[in-house]
Amino acid sequence: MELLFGNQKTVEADIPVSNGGQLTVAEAMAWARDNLLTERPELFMKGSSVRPGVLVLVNDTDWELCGELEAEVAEGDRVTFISTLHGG
Amino acid sequence: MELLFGNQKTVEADIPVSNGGQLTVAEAMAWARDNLLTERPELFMKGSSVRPGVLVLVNDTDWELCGELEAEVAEGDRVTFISTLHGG
Amino acid sequence: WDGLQHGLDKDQIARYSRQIILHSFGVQAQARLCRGSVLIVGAGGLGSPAALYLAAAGVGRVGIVDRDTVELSNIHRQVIHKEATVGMHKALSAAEACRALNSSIQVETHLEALTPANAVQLVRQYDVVVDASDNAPTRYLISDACCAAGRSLVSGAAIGTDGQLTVYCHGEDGPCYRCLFPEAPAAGNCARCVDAGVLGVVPGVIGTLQALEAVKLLSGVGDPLSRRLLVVDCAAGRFHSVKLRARSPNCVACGAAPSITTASLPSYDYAAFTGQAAANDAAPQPLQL
Amino acid sequence: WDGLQHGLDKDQIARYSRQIILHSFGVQAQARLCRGSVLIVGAGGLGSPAALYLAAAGVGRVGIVDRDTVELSNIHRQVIHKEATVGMHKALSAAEACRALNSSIQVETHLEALTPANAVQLVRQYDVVVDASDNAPTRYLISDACCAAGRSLVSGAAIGTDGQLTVYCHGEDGPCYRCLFPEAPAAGNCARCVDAGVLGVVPGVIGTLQALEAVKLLSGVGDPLSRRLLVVDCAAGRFHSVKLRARSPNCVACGAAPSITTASLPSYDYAAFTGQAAANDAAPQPLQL
Ligand SMILES: [Zn+2]
Ligand SMILES: [Zn+2]
Repeated sequence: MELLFGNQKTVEADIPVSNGGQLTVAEAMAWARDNLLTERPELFMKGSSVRPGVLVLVNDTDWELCGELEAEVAEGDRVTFISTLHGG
Repeated sequence: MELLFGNQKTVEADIPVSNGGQLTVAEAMAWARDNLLTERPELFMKGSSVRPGVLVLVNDTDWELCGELEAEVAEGDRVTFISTLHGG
Repeated sequence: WDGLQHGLDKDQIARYSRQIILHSFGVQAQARLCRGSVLIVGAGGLGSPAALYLAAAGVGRVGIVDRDTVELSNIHRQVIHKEATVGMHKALSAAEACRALNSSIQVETHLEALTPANAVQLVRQYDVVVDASDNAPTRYLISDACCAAGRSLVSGAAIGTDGQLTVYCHGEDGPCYRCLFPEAPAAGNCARCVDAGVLGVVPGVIGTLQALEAVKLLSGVGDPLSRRLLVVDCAAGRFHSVKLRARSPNCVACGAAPSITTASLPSYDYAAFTGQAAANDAAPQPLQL
Repeated sequence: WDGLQHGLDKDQIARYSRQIILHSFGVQAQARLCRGSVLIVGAGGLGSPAALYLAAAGVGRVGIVDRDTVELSNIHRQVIHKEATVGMHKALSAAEACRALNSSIQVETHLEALTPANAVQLVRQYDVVVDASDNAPTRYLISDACCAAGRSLVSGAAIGTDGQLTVYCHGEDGPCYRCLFPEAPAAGNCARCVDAGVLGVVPGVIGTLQALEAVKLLSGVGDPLSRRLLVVDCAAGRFHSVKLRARSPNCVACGAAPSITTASLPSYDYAAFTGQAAANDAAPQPLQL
């Protein structure tokens, strides 16, 4: 995953929020794709969501438990993208 | 270590603070010894400090980096006692 | 002698004494281990330490599935094999090492690959399954077979200097692999150790942890990593555990109305679903520098 | 052939190819590993996986120290040994397994215990030291010898279902064991696996992680666990890493004016300091249930 983000495993970002409201994971991802990605976007996203094989976490919790794309993220929250591994 | 605390690995406690001031690690330890310990206190403390072989942490950091006995702990802070292991 | 009805003989008590005297383990837990069985799919980087430690711990019956033969380039990480077994069938080489460690257990070898045709009936013969395989179609196959047969699955993976570990299909609410990844990743996103490389100790760490999880499941001691994924970055020395979703009611393998069942699984096309074959048939090119 | 001056021959390139092709590792890192040396003190629960993985990875010279012989009750966790080597000297049994895995490296055995008389000159012969011992006086001895000889120390420990791991004596500010524990714990607070019990896979996890740390130190790849302690609760499946203090200027072993030096260490009384002997000479009672 880090190959897509300039070989950095962690990126801290201040994402501008439109409408003065809360930022959703969907918006955070779109922002990351447009502003941080240094490689091919299709290896990160598929449409407006994450591509198959990537698990999205909000603060170490599966996003499925937080509302997925609509989960709200605030100051200090961590969004993590983990590729499922197959090797052995 | 947990054998000394009724076989519990984690104990959440509200420690009353004297003088309305901050609580130090020394005070937290004395309180734990007097209120939580179910076994022999000399296996936990030696005098007013922790007995040899125990590493004290404040929020996952060696207390030596935080002021040791005088380190101040507040609401939500975690104080952990880890016995050094020798087995192999 | 067997006043406590644990069923262990004197040799077993002697062999496993250091686990038996452990207060949180004990003789009943050891007896459960000795009565239990585990199927290890893959005798490679993950399967090597998993098989060694499960045989050593006294699991009563250990099954090993692998269709490949031992190569010299395996040995930097596949420590159950040795130079003398290069060219030998991996499952046989692994079984030999397990029996040398513990002649009191049963070790069964399965020399053909796990396929849709044989998976469910093979998995049914064991209590717990360890996914120590190395490719995406096999991982989906193992997960589906465990759902169909009702077996808990200890799934580990390693590549480069990264590893992952979790227990699927466990208890009332444990998800399966498809619950997390209902759509297979594109083939280009499924790197294999033989192509991308792997630091030998990394599958060593994950495989040993897989043995630990299988011991917990079989003995009933400790909390298995169900609904938790352990993510390991060996280069940085970082381990973190993430909380996972519950089983999905809509899952095609383990939901309320699964379409992948004992009856339908044999005709499921895993190669088409993942866009890749299970076996990496082309032998890797010798490395030229 | 050796245009890049890495010094590896064709067999080595073939053997270690999966590590060499790993982008973050590469041929120079492998060459450093092949030129390096490690001393493993203890061929037991921790030393077993550590020795296997370090030999497999291609460390050029591996030294193994152990004075004990293999017993049946060891094998549930000491997977480098086997039933056929029960009664054999542990260091020799371990060396045999290492050579069977990798005949291209040098394996040296030291059949006497590590003592104040021999520790510093033994440690000096290797680049990195792995503490895979099982008692407090030996752990203080190893740490002091590493301070005196200027060697980094990969220290692991395991008992019951718990484990710990860190790298001492590393770099400019890495603490030694005494920096953390200047006063030895009372003997009653230093449990041994032979008395308190241990689940076999637990030292397996820690020992494999010790091999990982040694590989990082020798190859220069990754971040070693210096000034960080990894605490592992295998029963709960919890791993957490804690930040440790820096080297203490007042430390009697590694501070600005150490009183324990190459000259004075041979006469230091570790038994008196810890209140216990290194060797657990009384053979444990056979387990009666
Ligand atoms: Zn499912
Ligand atoms: Zn020191």
